[in-house]
Amino acid sequence: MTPSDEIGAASVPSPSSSRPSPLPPSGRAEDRPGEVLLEVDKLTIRFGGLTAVSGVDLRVRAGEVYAVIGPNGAGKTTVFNAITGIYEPTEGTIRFAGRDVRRPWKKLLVAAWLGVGLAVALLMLLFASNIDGAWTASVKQNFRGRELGFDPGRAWSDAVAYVAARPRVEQAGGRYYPTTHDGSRAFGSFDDPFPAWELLAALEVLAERGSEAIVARAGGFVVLDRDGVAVGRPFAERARLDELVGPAREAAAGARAARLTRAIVFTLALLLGVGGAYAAWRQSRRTPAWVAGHGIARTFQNIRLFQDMTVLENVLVGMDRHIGKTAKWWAPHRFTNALPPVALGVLLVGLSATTAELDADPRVPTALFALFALGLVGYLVWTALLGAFSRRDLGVEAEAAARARALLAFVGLEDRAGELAKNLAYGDQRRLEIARALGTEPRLLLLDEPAAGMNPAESLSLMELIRAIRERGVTVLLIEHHMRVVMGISDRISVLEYGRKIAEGTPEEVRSNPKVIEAYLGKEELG
Amino acid sequence: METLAQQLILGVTNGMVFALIALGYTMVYGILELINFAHGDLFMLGSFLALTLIKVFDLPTASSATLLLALPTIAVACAVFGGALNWSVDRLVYKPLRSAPKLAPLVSAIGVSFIFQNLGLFWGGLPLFGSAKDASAQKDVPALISNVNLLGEGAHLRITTKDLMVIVSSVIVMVALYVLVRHTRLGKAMRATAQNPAAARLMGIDVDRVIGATFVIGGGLAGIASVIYALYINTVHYQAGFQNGLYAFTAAVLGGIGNIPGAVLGALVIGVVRALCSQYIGAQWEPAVVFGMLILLLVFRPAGLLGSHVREKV
Amino acid sequence: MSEDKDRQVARRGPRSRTTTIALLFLAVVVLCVYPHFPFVDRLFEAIGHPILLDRKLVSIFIFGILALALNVQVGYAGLQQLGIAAFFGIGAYTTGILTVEKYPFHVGFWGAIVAAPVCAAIAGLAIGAPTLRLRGDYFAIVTLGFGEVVRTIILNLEGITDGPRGLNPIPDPWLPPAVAESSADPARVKYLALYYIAFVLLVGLAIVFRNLERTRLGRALVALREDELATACMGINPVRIKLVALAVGAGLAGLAGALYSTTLTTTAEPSTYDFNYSIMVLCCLIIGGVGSLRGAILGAVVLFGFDNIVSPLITELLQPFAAASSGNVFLQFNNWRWIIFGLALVLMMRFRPEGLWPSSRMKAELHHEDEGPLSKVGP
Amino acid sequence: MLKLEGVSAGYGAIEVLKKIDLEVRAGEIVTLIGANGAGKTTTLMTICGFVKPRTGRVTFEGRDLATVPAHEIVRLGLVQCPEGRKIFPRLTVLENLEMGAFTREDQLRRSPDGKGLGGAALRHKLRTDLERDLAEVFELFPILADRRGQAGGTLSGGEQQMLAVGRAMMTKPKLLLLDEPSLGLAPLIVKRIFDVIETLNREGVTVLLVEQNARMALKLAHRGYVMETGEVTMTDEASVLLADARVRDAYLGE
Repeated sequence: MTPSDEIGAASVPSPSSSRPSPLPPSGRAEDRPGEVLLEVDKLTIRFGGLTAVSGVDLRVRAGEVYAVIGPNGAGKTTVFNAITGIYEPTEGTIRFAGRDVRRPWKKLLVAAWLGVGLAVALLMLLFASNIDGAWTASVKQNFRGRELGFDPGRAWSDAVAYVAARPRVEQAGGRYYPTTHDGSRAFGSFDDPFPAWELLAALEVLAERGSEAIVARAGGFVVLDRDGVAVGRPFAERARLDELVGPAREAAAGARAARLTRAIVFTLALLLGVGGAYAAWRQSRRTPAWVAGHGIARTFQNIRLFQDMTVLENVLVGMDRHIGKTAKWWAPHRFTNALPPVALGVLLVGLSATTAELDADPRVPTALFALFALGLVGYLVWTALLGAFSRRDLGVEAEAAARARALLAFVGLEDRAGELAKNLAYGDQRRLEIARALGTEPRLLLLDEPAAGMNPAESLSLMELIRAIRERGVTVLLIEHHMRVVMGISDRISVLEYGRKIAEGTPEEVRSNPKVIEAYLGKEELG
Repeated sequence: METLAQQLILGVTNGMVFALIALGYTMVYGILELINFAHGDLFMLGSFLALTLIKVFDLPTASSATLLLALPTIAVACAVFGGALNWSVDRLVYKPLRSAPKLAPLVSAIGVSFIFQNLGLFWGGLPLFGSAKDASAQKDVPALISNVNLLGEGAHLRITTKDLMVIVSSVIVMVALYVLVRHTRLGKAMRATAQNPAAARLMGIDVDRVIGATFVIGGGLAGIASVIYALYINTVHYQAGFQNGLYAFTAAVLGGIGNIPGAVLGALVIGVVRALCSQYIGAQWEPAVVFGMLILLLVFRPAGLLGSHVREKV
Repeated sequence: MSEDKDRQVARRGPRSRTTTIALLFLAVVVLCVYPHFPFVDRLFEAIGHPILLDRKLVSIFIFGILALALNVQVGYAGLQQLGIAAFFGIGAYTTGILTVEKYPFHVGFWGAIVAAPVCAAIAGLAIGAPTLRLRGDYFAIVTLGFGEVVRTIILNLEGITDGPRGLNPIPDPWLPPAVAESSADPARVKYLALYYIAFVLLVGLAIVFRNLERTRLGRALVALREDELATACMGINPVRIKLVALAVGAGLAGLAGALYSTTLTTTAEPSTYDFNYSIMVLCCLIIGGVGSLRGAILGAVVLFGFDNIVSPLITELLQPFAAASSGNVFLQFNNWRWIIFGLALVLMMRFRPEGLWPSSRMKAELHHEDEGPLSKVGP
Repeated sequence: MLKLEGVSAGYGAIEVLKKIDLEVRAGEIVTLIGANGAGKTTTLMTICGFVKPRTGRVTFEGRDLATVPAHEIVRLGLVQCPEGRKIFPRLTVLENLEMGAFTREDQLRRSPDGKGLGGAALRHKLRTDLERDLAEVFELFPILADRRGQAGGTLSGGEQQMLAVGRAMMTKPKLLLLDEPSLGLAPLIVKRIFDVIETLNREGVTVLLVEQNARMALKLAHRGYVMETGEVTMTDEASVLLADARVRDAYLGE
């Protein structure tokens, strides 16, 4: 076995002290150095019974490199996860650039849950009141064929009556049959809908009040309430009235029970709907995407690149949000691009439609409307998807690609752009991950053990890179174990142990802090 | 009130049968994270075997003493059949896909499910069951266990010998399974494999054998369940595996998939909900109610009733 | 982008690329004129076994649209969706309710073709919004359950859906008179109209999706499939993207449902839209290649072609034997159908998991075996 | 004791190891250092039978491991303590450790001591052996004794690493393969783990150590191998390597 002469020389990338910073300015408001950028206050995170982080405070100032060190399992990555919105803190707040790192409450959203809740509740209400029956009562009963037409107003009131379990009158063959709300039982048949209808309603009122119905003669037979006030219209035959009272009262009681169930179902469903929507929203109040969109980017302890995408594509995914801002789907050029095909379609449809005899075919207006709608949908699809290939959009993409290449050059990967991420060497993957994070144009960059698995030479060039990043005006917060890296580049350091912060200060202060030495560093390592 | 109690009894009995099937789902999922869609159909094939054995040995005419001997024998035969079949399927179909993306074994399982269903159809076409034209028809299982009410014929509540048979035999099987998983070396190996197969292998555990054993046990449970089911419901149909498998799987998810007590709890819940639904809402709404409940539960408790939420390590 | 092109060329070689494009173009041209020159049908008629390919092509197109719809959800967004038939059914029944004579709406085919996707998409959003955060398998079960719920509801709301009878007759599409009067045979006009509508929709959707794959949305989708959390940390909202994919897929399935019911002139019985149907569509994707446009369409052609053309043909050819042995269950080809499907799936997964005609990207994603033994079996 | 001759191995189309030669003699601590991605972990995986060599031979105590399945290799006394602390998160510390003794029963049955023993006597012997070894582990890692009832997943990173080492000890290895035991640990704990490795070695366990922290590893080891992109590029006494200028440049950072 012959020792190679190239050890080190081959595997160590050339130091990049003379690396230019070719990136255009990020376009964000420049952070004033020294101003507190990230404020973590009494952060506590528990998983089940286990407290991973308890009462940690961090103040990261703009323009500095801040390191968090501590033994594994001390909760460092958990703090990162809380900052980037992956975990919801059990207690404590995280403020970034003066605002809470969570999606604000919005009136619109409150209205949206209520809407969702109401929709769920209505649906359940329909089911509880037999959606089939409601359909029959409102649509089927009120549609008597093309010639006789459909009365939407009547259908609506019938549907409401059905859901509210009010008695109904059905008609067949010119006669009227008052029935219970679900149509399960009819009471006699009448030439005139009113007496029977009102009788049932009256009985129901009485049943609800718990008062006696008295049948008395007053220019016909009527039902009187306890005070002797007539309810309903006079009724011609006494015998018929007597026959109706008992069953009708039963029906009324049934209707009352049905209404009660429906009210309960409705309320429960409303609660469920609002509750579900609230739960969903609560979960989504702090999402990684939202946090990333507000200027905090990160890398991961065990590199999470998009392995099957190229290096360039990885960075472009990072820049996605910003490409999106320049290439909004409603950008004017999309409209102009979509115009010719849509116009052509409308023209064709219009031509063919005008050849039809409009009066003769009642379906034509519907068809025209539908075609209009189709055109609209088609247009939206066109603008959203096809329009993306207009020359302008290609321009946007090309510009983005150029900026991505500049970023790659910044981390020293410019000649690997077309390579699949998984084929990169380990150290290069770390660099790519940093480039990808920089693509989101962050104000604060979180690096989770960037030097893990790097040899000393690679670590050195990483330190250079981190310095260069800071010079670009990006604040850096990092977790690291390599003391050489930490002590070499950090402005300030926090030490965590068992979820608590045990020390904070400049590298020198931390290095000589007896608590830190005892808990973490040990004595020899400092020599 | 009596109706309610009656439906609860019915629900628990039904739930017990589902629990046996659900255990097979949940054990395989616990170790491989594979939804073994073919499991329900394995159960169906088991019940065909049970029916075939009953017919071949002409049990309807046998004395009750013979029955007492024959039925456990059939149960064992079906368990062996189920275990062997499940094991072979794992060997032939799933094992080569251990390192493939998750969709591959899932789709394979669906494929095996189709094959099993078709085998069930062919099985039903055997001359033993009468005319081959009715291969797809439902097959009646002779009533071997009396349907006598144990509380006396006059009582309002009915608990029959059948119900008792179902509950007692299921509980015995479940206790046996619990002992196996908790207190044997195999059980220990199974738990270790479920938690971390790579580490288990480093401890000298033959992971492939443990997975094989899991399939055998799951298949065996399905085999026993199929006998109990055939004797309880008294019909066998080549599509029965799909519906029941779906309910059993739902039970496993409801309880927290991968969790053995969870599967039993989930199955009982589903059994009871089905029974109550058929009594109070209408039998035709059962699937809607059961799956609606499942969806709601998963929305509010994504890991199921007893499942623990696994946090992704970042 | 030239970068893109270079890579593709490197991967597949320029020759195969042009050949593919030429073949696709040829296929489109042939299909454009096929109803007027149904040469395959003539051929089989001459043999004495008519297969009515021209009629069945409409169904194949519809099935293809359905496969594309599922491809959006399963292939692009990586959702394990096992209930596509539910959205298909919702589309069909929306069409039924909005067009049949017995209900007062009468919006006609063109109205339905807008309304059905909208309804299906709303259903997709309703089921997706609360459940998208679930783990993959759990989402599979939720969609499976949703499919069963929808089927049960359709079946049991007899007052609305006419239960097992299905809603009918669904009227023919309104056509401009110039078109409608082009032939004396109204059935032929309808058939031609539906043929071209379905064909144009299929081709149009294929083009749209092909373009979509290259937009930044396409890129975000790839990233999402690879690592959801990392994608989220790039400021891309995974939930939103998945919801859009779910809604678009559901809407397209609804569109397919509208076309399907119009072709049949009935919504068909509710049990059409069951789990097996969902799985059939999933099979299309798997046979053709999950995430691959051309694969989805190819899968639809292969599967539907087998089921509706080859299988009846073989049955017919076997007729003499089957009749002789009076109902021997093994001799009826139809009884072998599920075994064949099952074996096809199992063998496919074993030997060609990426499908018959995969996209290069998906092929790479499905061959993740090269990662070392400890990474894939961890907890 | 362990010998790799011309071993190549890889995943899929990628060849990670290119004709590696490596030897570990009984009683040694041998360390394998090199940059990330050089193939160190793959080497261990190949030794353990997780990855099958494409060419070449791996022999352990003269026995070719090519046909021996991974779980059987453990029974031969060749145990790996993997990178990233693959412990059982929902088993308690005690159960985790007992899991390490999983193969003990089989080993005892096969060994001359256990040949004649009946069921009860065998179990008794197992129990006493187990308790003795547990006591030994707890002596080395007192913190584990305090946490014996706690689920493995709730331990801190350093404790998990100790648990993993302790678990590997419970298998009674002849040759212990350690994959980056210091990964992501506080310097203090790294030192503790290295002390334990030294103690174990003095008690007769041969150790093959894969380490990022080259300096500490080379200080501890008797011999070292340097790997680079799948090839062994240097091998020598540890002290010689420690003094070598190229090694210093590339891996020690001085």
